[in-house]
This record gives sequence, structure tokens and C-alpha cells, in this order.
Amino acid sequence: MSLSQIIIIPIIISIFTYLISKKFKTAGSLINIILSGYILYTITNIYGKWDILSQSLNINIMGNNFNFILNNSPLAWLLGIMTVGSVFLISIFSVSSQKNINNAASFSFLFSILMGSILGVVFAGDLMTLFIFWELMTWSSFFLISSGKKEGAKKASYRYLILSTIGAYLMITSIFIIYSQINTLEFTQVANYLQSIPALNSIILIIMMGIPFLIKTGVFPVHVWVNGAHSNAPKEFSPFLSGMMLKIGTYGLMLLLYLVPLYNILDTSIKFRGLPIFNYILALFGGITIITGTILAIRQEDVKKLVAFSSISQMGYIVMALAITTPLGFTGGLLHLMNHMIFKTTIFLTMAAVIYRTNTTKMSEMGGLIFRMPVTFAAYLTAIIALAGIPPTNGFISKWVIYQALIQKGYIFLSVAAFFGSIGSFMYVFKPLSTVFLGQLKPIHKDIKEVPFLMQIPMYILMALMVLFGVLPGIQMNIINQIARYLNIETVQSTLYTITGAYGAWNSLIIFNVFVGGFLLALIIFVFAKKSELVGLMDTYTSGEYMDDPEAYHYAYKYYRPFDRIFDSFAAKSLTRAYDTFARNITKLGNLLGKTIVTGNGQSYAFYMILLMVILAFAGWMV
Amino acid sequence: MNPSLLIALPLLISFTIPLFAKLHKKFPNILVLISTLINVLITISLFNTVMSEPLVVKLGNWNIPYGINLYVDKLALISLIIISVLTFLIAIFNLRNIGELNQSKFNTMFLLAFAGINGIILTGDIFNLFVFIEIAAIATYVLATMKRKDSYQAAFKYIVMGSIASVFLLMAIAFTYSSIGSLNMAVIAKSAGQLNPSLLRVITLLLLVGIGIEAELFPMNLWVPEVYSKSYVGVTALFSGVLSVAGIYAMLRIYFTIFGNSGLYIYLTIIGAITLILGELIAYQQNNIKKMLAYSSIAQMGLVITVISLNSVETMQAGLFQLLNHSILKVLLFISAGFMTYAVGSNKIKDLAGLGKKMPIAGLGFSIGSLGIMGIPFLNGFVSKMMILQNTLGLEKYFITGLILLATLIEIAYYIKVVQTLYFKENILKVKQLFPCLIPVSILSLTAFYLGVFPQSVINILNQVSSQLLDNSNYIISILGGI
Amino acid sequence: MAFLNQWAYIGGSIILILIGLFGVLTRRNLIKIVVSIGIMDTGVNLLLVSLGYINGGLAPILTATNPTNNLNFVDPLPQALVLTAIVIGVAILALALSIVIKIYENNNTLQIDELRGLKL
Amino acid sequence: MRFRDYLSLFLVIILGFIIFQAFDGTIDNGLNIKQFGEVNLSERTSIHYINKDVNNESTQIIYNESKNPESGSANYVTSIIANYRALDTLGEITVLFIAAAGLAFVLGDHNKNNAFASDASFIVKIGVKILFPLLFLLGIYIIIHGHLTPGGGFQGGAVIATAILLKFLAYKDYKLNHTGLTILESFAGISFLIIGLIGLYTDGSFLTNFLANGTIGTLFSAGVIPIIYILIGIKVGAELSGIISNLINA
Amino acid sequence: MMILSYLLILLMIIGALAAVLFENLLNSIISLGLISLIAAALMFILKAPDVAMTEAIIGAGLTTSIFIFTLIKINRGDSQ
Repeated sequence: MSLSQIIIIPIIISIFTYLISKKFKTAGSLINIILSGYILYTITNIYGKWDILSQSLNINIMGNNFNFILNNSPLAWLLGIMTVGSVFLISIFSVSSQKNINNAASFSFLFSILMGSILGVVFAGDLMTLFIFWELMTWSSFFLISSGKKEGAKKASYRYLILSTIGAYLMITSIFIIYSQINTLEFTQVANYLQSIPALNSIILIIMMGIPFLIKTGVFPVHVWVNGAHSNAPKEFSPFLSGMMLKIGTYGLMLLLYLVPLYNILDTSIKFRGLPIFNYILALFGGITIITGTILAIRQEDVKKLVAFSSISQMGYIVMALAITTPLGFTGGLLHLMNHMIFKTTIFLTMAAVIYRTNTTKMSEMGGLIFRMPVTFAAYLTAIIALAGIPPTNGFISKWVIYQALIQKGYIFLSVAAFFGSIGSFMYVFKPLSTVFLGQLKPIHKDIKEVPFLMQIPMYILMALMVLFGVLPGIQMNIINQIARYLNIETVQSTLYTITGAYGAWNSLIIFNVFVGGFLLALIIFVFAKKSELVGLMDTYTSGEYMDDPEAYHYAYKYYRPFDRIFDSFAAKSLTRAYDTFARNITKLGNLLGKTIVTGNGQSYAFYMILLMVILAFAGWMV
Repeated sequence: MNPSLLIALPLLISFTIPLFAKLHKKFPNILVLISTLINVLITISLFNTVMSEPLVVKLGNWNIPYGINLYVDKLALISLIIISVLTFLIAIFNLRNIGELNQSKFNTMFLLAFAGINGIILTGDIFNLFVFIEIAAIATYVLATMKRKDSYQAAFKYIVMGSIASVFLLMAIAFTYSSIGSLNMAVIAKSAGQLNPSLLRVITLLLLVGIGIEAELFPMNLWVPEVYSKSYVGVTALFSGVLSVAGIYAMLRIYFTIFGNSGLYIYLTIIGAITLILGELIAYQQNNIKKMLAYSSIAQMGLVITVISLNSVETMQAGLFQLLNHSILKVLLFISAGFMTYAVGSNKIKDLAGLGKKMPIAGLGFSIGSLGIMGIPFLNGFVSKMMILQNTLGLEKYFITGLILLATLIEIAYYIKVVQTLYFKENILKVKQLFPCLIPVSILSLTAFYLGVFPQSVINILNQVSSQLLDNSNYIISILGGI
Repeated sequence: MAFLNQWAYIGGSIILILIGLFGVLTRRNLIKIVVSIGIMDTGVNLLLVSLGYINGGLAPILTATNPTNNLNFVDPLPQALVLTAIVIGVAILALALSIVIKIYENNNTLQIDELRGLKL
Repeated sequence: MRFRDYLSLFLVIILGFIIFQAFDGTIDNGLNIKQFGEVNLSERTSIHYINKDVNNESTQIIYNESKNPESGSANYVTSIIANYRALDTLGEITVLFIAAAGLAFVLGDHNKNNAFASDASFIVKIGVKILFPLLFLLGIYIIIHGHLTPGGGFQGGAVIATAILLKFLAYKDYKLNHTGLTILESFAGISFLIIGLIGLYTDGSFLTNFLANGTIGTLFSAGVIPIIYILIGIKVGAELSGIISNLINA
Repeated sequence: MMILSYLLILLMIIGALAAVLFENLLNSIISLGLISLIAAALMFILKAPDVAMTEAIIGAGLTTSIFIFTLIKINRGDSQ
């Protein structure tokens, strides 16, 4: 069973997927289910068979003989199975959710290409393979995003593409510089080379290579694409975008941080509390990302935007944790990576379900859906509990480990950022809960029903996973320790349900029992206590005033206004605007050049011709 | 087959067209199809011979340096194949009913331009090169006026610049002949080393301007956008995909084979860089699709020249491959854009909104073309772009690499806008029914994919070609014999 | 005199070319531009011929008066080239003039400033 | 004069200096442009055209005596145009063809009103009546003796075109039969090419002089050269007069 | 003979200047014809009878007439 199959098959199949699902809308998702199921099976089979190199495709690029090196490592395996798993779930979800949208064909087509290319990225054994599939991934995801229905989809995907392309060019430049030195791009040799050359050069090369990863991860200075892309992407794609795509960037960062051990390169240079300054800066960026994401998330009125910003801040956690290259940090980062993928996918899926029924993303236009969509509500509730990091869900454990790592090293600012983030996450996840699900049902939503069963299946599965990993983190710890051994980092000791941190161990069984007890208590109280009575949602008392905008009086509108007021000045200066201005200036420059040079007057053209001759003649004399 | 047929047959057929134009409306077009097809076959039949050794053909049986001779080596053969195949496809495109256009005159001119371009590639005599350049130029002057009404001014600008260029070309030829005493390229190449350097500089400058007109180099190319946007799409495709190839070929012959003096390449580098950046910047803010494509092909020419002028085998081969890809993709782009603009009757990009769904084949062709130019993996543009980057970095020309990357970024920025407009917008326009554009679009797209996945076969040939180009000794020997 | 003897023809023809070029660059009337192009053509033709001249040479034709080939003939090749060049030149001129006529019919002016050439 | 004009003047002058750089033969480094009149034919290609020893070994060529010299034309220019460098000539007539056709296309539909308001005066008409046949004959003579005396296809064709021009000047509503012109042009061009292809067939090389050359200096000599020149004459005459009539009747 | 040719060249250059600088189109066309004629004469002096003939007939004769026809067309357009 060679790795090349699981990469090539989706890309080949995708064409047939397209052709078939042109005829039958749902066929595409069904094919994707079968495909991802098959690949899921395959990947589970190759678990443990590390380091089977398969130099399959011998494509010839750049005139010199180059072949794709694919390499099966625990890290790659983890990301691969996460990818395929989420593709599997989302395909199940989208079978029925895509009945009535018209570009279902292109969706499934691009989706399976995307899966193939992401598998290619994670299983890549050398930089060139990585780059090629990276590009493929960028382009397919770009088309997926811009196929979104909303008006902003084009602009957002455009921004995403341009940023990614800049990143890709920096990456390919450094790749070729390396290639021109050592005629190979195989990871370990590149790592050796980078450690052999002077620190400054290797830092430059690594920064050039790292920026695309940072962009994909959505770290602070280059996070501008994330919210637009997430909120405008098709509702079935946002779960994958936020759950998986961001993680691929993190994967690249991990390669740089651990496979090319930065701390080896930077041991010579300045340190900050025993941490190479480069890593510390990265962690710092992570912290800033957390704060920015949180603040911006709390302000949002659009539920998808809100969740998008929340994923920015959560990625901040992961980057921060991974940047502190201690065992705890590594473990925490990876744990949070998996968990975030799980609960963020859940949240977006539930949101997709809500949108599927209500066709709106404005929170102030919903409410009380708990009465109509209980399963969705349950899934969302579990997910936000996990996101806010409340036991007994998986979210708590990863955050716990990250705190351990931070406190162990004693980074004040980062810890503050982390705590701020988790407080903020309470706030912003509670907002949709109370406004979308709780409260009272809108008259227009009187007769909506729970989503069809096919769309509920993934929610059930994900809920189960969240609780399962919350109770038995050892399952995750097992693979994480394997990865740690593979990257020769010392492991964090753990059993099936305990993790030993720097200050004491975490035993999830006890906590779980306590929480079950508490839950039962609350249930009893809820059942026997007196119910509150309901008033009409919209009959706000205005003492005869004409109400021009009833929405503005909805309690969901400007939910956290007092809190937001603090950060208004901060939120006002948006990076996005800066980027847009830059683009506009390029247009202006082109316009100016066009007007000055292409005057439409043939004589001036001839004039330039002669002028050029004279200039070149002088240039010739100079040289 | 004798290569001289490549020139003779198109001329013959184009002379016959006016006689039989009356028979049927499509008759001239059929003749053009046949003629280009014959040329394709002849070039392919030459393939094996030329791959083993260059083919030198005496005209009128006169001994080599004294009579005119044709010369076909690998480079010439590749260019010939590109040119004839692309022209064939464009001719298929022209089969579409094109309104009030005078079929007989149009096809005569088309075929004559084709013959002239073939002559530019084939000839081994510098004055003969001038004559063929004039044939191509004048035929394209006429073709540029095909759209009647508003195209005359553009054509007039083209004529003015073209005639200045031809005067310069003639001066250069006069100087060359008077100093070296022969017009045969090989003889000139043999004794170019002994030329008085300042004389050499003047001659090469004059030639640069003279040929830059066809090679679409800034600022000799300033006629391009107007003529492109004002003339009929078939013509535009011919200009951008075929004529430019011939121009670059002539440039290569002049600068590398005849005056193979590395002191002169700085000219090419400067011009190429200017052309590249200006072209991309101006193209970035176009709202007329044909002008956008025009500026983009200007920029591509600049890219090719810049890369080639770096004077190493790898860059040369990268540049040639880029040239090949550009001509394939650009013809694909122009043809599919032509179908779409014809369908909606407008050149504005925003009017093409949503056509990707209404006209799947043309839309697909356009998007494949633009994706190829942007350099998506598994398309030919990607491979050549990678080669260019690798080799410019290999020569540690970091500044030029930076320029190229910047230009490519801008390019992606404006191409992707068009693709988005094509696919992710709903359109309201009614679309006319069209002659099926399946054949040219599909052939070109498949070629693009093939070259993207299996470029090796072509790259090997290009490698030999560029090593031959960089030392002209084997050119001289193969023509003048072992002297 | 020796200077004139050496430079008169070549210099004169190159000056002719430059004058024509100046005309092309500066004249505002299309017909004047075409006239300037004609001047350039004439100049370059003269240049070619004069580069082939030989002092005391004969016209390159065998006749009864100069019957053999080992007489001192001037270089016939530039003359052949010039024949070609002249015809090409007149062809371009005719084409340009026809386009001028058309431009006049469409815009009713020949002043290059008044012609709205399309920008960009 | 505007500022642009002064600028262009300056630029053109600098360009002139640059071009004159080509002539600095004072310091003798390498090959230079020969000084005026100082050309040494023996180091140029054309010595072989004059001695007619491009292919066969050099012999003394004597007017009216030597049999079957190479490309047996007494007029060296003719022998170069129509024989040694026939491909240039082919291209040249192609250019002319393009120009004529293009002009006809650009000027569009014929037979609108004539350029001239009224007929010329009686004297002119009579003059043209007499002059036209003479000029026509002169043209034909020049064409036919192209390989013996100065002149040839181009000149003769031009003379014929001038004769036609006279007709136009004299008679207000004089018309040419354009289909006839087209047929003439195409016929001439096609037969030129066919002659070339016959050469390719017989001697395996395009545009070969495949006929016997005869005695140099006699009318029936120089193989295909007279034929080619006649064809060129027909083509040039037809095209030039076509251009004229298009211009007048456009 | 030489002196004559120098004078002719001088005349030719003057004619060229005139052709470029004259405002009246007809004058500049006439002087273009003049230039071609002088050039033909010079070519004859340079022992190039063929070229001289061609230049005289085509350059001086036909080109000038073509120009003049164009001029007539345009003036007629004016009158209309």
C-alpha cells in the first residue's frame, strides 16, 4: 500500500466526481464519502509503519530529474488522519445540505482535490513535493472560498490568494537557494545544511520559508485573510477551512521548529529565559494573535465572523505553545491542535446547520432555536464548553497543559494573554449560545425543523469524540509521544487518563465523576424548579416613539457594548485597510504609467524609440 | 521535403486565393487551412533529419556564401512547428463566420504574413531577413486595419514605427555589408569578432530597434495594445502567439548567433526588465480584456528577453521554454476570450461575468490559459516559471529574481480577477450561439497539461538548442563547412 | 576637398535620414509624416549605393564598350539591394497614404493633435 | 516650434553622432566601414558575381562571345536580382502584391467618383493618345532587355504604370478592369513561383536557373532571367496601375 | 563632376529641409519628388543606372503622383 495512491487517487477521482455530480447533485458528496472512507481505512492501516519511503511519481521539473519523495511519519500520519476524518464527516454532512445549491459539482470536485493536495503536503518527504502540493492546496481552497454565495467571497478569497502567493514565492526562493547549494531537498539533509551554515543566513532562509506557514496559520500580522475567508466560504467548507487548513500552516511551523531544530541553529544567538529569541518572538506573535482574535471576536454581529476570529485566537494558543519548545509546550500545542480541530469543526457544522435552516448569519435575526433544533444545540453547547476550556471536555486538558508550559517557563505576558483569551472565549461563545439558541423563537422561524439525520451524524460523532478525549486524553497522548520520539523530544509521561504536568498531574476520571454529579444536581433543580414565563420578543416598550429599526432593540444587538467600548480605538486601526490601500496604490501607479507613456500619440512612441536608442548607446559606452 | 516549400507553398496559395475567392464564401479560409496544414506536415517530416544534424538548403543552387541559403536547426524547427501549428489552430478559429470581413483579402494577408514569418525563421541571409520582416510587417499592417473605422489610427502608428524600424534595419545591413563584405549570416558571424567595437555597437543598436518592433519589446511595442485591442481576434492571436515568436527568434539569431558578443546582452537585460515591469503594471489596471492580454504578452516578452539575456545555458533554456508556453497559452487565451467577447459583443471584463457557466468550453479554455500563465502546478507555465526562478537564483541574480517574482504576483492579481468574474458572478446577458470552439481550445489545453506533466522531452531538445545558441561555431561550420 | 570627397555622399545621405526622422518625430500633419518617411527611404537608398561605389568604377553592365569582367566595375550587390528597398519603400508609402485617406474620411482632420488616438 | 520639437531635434542630432560612431575608421581596430570609393571588391561577395564564378571555376567573360556563362546576363544587377538573389525579388513582388491588395482593401469599394472633376484639355488628350502606346512599348522594351541594358522588370513595369497614369489624367472616366488586373497579378506571381518549383524539381533547388544561358549579351540568353523579368514586369505594372486606379477611383 | 555632385547633395539636403519645414503640403510633396529626382541623378553619377532609373520612375514619378492623388482626395473632402 503505497502512499502515492492516497494522494493521487483523490486528484484523479475528482474529475469523475465533477462529471458525475454535474448530473446528480448529491453524487459528488457520496463519492467523497466513499473516497475518504477508503483513504481513512488505508491510513489507519499504515499506522506504525513509519519511514516507508515511496519515491513514486518521477515527474521531471526544472529540467533536472526530480521525484516526489513521500514519507510516513507519526506527525504526518496524525495530520493526515485528521484531514481525511474531517473530509469524511463534512461529506456526510453535505450530502443533504447541498441538495439545493447549484455549484455542488465544483464543490465536491475541488474538495477532493484539496484533500489529495493536503495529504500530499503532510506526507511530503522533501521541500519540492511540499511546495507543489502546497500550491495545489492554495489554489483549490482559493476556488472553494470564492465559490461562496456571499458578496464578500470574491474579495476575501482574492486577499487570501495574494497573501498565500507572496508566501509561496518567498518559500520557493529559499527552496531554490538551498537547492543550488546542496542538490537535494530531502528534509533531514536540508536540516543538516541549515545547521551547518552561519546562523544569519539560515535564519533568513528559515524566515522566508516560514512566512507562508504563518500566513496559512493566520498569525497576527498576516491574519487579515482569515475572517473574511471563513465567513464568506460556503457553509460546508468553513468547518474544514477553520478546522484543518489552519493546522496545515502549523504543521509547517512544526517542521521548522522541531525537524529543523531552530534551537540548535540559534543556540549561539541571544536568548530570552533560555528560549531562543526567534522562538520567543514567534510565541509573542502567538500571544498578540490570541488577544486580537478575542477582542475582535467579541465585537462581531455575524456568527460566522465571530467563530472565525475565535479560531484566529485559538491558533494563537497553538503557535504560542509550539514556539516554547519544551516537552509540555509541544504536547500542549499538539493536543490543542487536535482538540481545536474537533470542536471548531463542530461549531462551524452547527452554524452551517442553522444557516441551512434559517438562511441568515446575523445573530440578531435568530433566537430560540433550542426549541426547534435540539441536536444542533447540544452539539454547539458541547463544542463551546470545549472551546471555553471547561471540563470534562477535551478543550480543558489542552489549555491546562499549555498553562503548565507557560507557568513552568514563567512568561508573564504570554500567560496573561492566554488567560485573557480564555476569559474572552467564555464571552464570545456565550453570545451565539444565548442569542441563537436560547431566548425566544422568532415568528419567522415558527415552522423550521431539526436538520435531516444525515447532517446530525457528524455532530453526534464529534460530540462523542470531545467527551471521549476529555475523559481519556491518553489516546491522544499515545500518538503525541510517538511524534515526540520521532522528533527526538523528551515525552510527557501519561497514562490513559492522567497527564503529569510540571506542577502535579491531571486525572480526568475524578473530574469527570465530579462533573457528572454536578450535572445531575443541576438537572434535578431544573426539573423541579418553577419555570420562567415568556413575553413576546419584539414588543419592546417605546412609549409611543416610532421604532425605525427594531433590530437595534433586539437584546442580541451590541451584546457586549460596554466591553467593546474599551477596545474601540484598538479595533479601529485595521490591518486590512492598510493592505487594501497598498493594492490601490499599485493600481494608481499603473494608471499613471499608462497615462504618461501610452499617450496614444504615435510620434511620442517613435520619440521613445529614439530616446531608448540613445540611452542604450550611452549605457553601452559605460559598460 | 525541401524547407523552401515552407515559404513557396503559402505564397503560391495566397497568390491563387484572389482568383478563386468568388467560388464560395469559405473557400479562401479552406485554402488557408490546407496550406497551414501542409506546412505542419512538412515541418514534422523534417523532424528526424534536423534532430540528427542541421539542414542547410541552397537556393538556386548557388554555393553557400554567395547565394541565399535557408538554415534549419533544432531551434528553427521548434519555432517552425510552434508557428505552423498555432497558425493552423488560429485558421480553424477564423472559420467562424466573421461578419462583414472581406474573406478573400483577409485570408490572403493572413497567409502572406504566415509565409513571411516562416521566411524570418528560415533564412540565412541578413538582407533576406529584412525582406521577410517587411513582408510580415506589411501584411500585419493590412491585417491591423481589418476592423475598419476605428482601427486605422492604430495601424498608422504601427506603420510609422515600422517604417522607421525598417530604415534602421537597412542602415545596419548597409554598414554590415560595407565592413564585412557579405550578407550571409554565417560569414558575418565568422568575422563579427574582428569588427570595430563602436561599429558593432551601432549596428546592434540599429538591429535592436529594427527587430524589437516584431519582438514586442518596450518601447518599440507601444503600437501593440492599440492594434491588439482594435483588431480582429484571429489577428491578435497571430500577433501575440506567432509573430512575437518570430521576433524573438530573429533577436536570438542576431544577438547570439551572429554578433555573439556578451558585452551587448546588457541592452537586452535593460530592455527586458523595463518591458516586464511596465507591461505588468499597466495590465494590472485594464478593464478591457484584449488590452489586458496585450499588455500581459508584452510583459511576457520582456520576461523571456530578460531571462535569455543572462547568457547561460540554463537561463536560455528556461527562457525558450517560457516562450513556448507563452505562445501556446496566449493563443489559447486570445481564442477563448475572442469567443466570449464575440458572444457578448463587448470587450469589457465586467461584461464577461458568469460566462464560464454559459460557455463552458471557452470559459474552461480561458481559465486553463490563465492558470497556466499564473503557474499552477501540473500546467506548463509552472514548470517554466520554476526553471526561470531556479536558474536566475543559481546565477545569484537576486535582483532580477525579485523583479520577476513581483511581476508574476501582479500578473496573478489581474488574471485571477478575470477568472473570478467568469465563474463566480451571475450574468444577465443573452449569449449568441457560436461555431463550436472545441478543437483549438481542447488541443491547446491538452498541450498545456502535457507539457506541465511531462516537460522532459521538450526540455532536452531545448537544452541542446541553447547550448548550440551560446556558441555560434557549429552554426558557422554547418553552413560554411569546416573552416 | 578630400574631406568632401570622402564624406559628401555618406554624410549627405545620413543627414537626409536624420532630417526625415526629425520630420517623423515633430510634424503634426499625417501627410507630412509620410513625406518624412519617404525622405528617410531615399536617404538610406542613397547610403547603400554610395557604400558600393568605387573610384573610377564602371556601371556593372557588360557592353560592347567595356566587354570583359576584369574591368573595374562598381559593386553591383548594393544596387540590387536598393532596387528591392525602393520597391518596398513605395509599397509602404502607398499603404500609409491609403490609411491616411481613410483616417481623413473618418475624422475629417489630419492634425495629429486633433486625432483622438485611443489612450492606454 | 514646440518644446517637443527642440527636444526631438536635440535627440536626432545625438543619434546622428551615435550613428557616425560607426565610421571611426581612424583607429584601425578590426574591420571598419570602407571609405567612400576605397572599396576593394576582391574581399566582397560580389567579385564572384562579376566574374561569374560562384559555382564553376573563374574564366574570362567576354561580351558577345563567351557561351553559357553562369547566369548569363550582361547586366550584373539583373543577374543578381533575378538569379543569385531571386528569393529577395520574390519577397519584393510579394510586398508589392500585399501593398496593392491591402490598399484596395483599405480604400474599400471602387468606382465611386473620379478624383478629377473634368476631362483634361484637348491638347493633353491628343498628347496622351500619342504618348500612351509609345510609353507602353518603351516599358515592354525595358522589360525585355532587362538582362542586357539598364532597367528591367521593375522599371518597365513602372513605365507601363506611368502610361496608365497618363490615361487616367487625360480621361475623367477612364476605368481599369480590376478583375483582369487581379488575374494578371496572380498569374505572374504563380508562374514565378512555378518556375522556381520547376527548378526545385529539375535541379533539386528552389529558383534554379534551369534553362541554357546562351551567349552573353544576346537577346535570347540568360536562361530564365528574361522570363522572370517579364513576369515581374507584368506583376509590377499591374500592381502599380492597380494602386493608382484605386487611389483615383476610391 | 565632383563639384556638381556636391552641389546636388547640398540641394538635396535643402530640399529635404524644405519638405519637412514647409507648411504647405503641396510644396513639401513637390520637394520630396525633387529629392528623389536628385537622388536618381546622384545614383547615376555613382554608376548605378538601374537604381537611377528605378528611383526616377518609381520614386520621383509614381510616389509623387500617389501623394498628389491623396492630396486631391483630401481637398475634395474639404470642399464637400
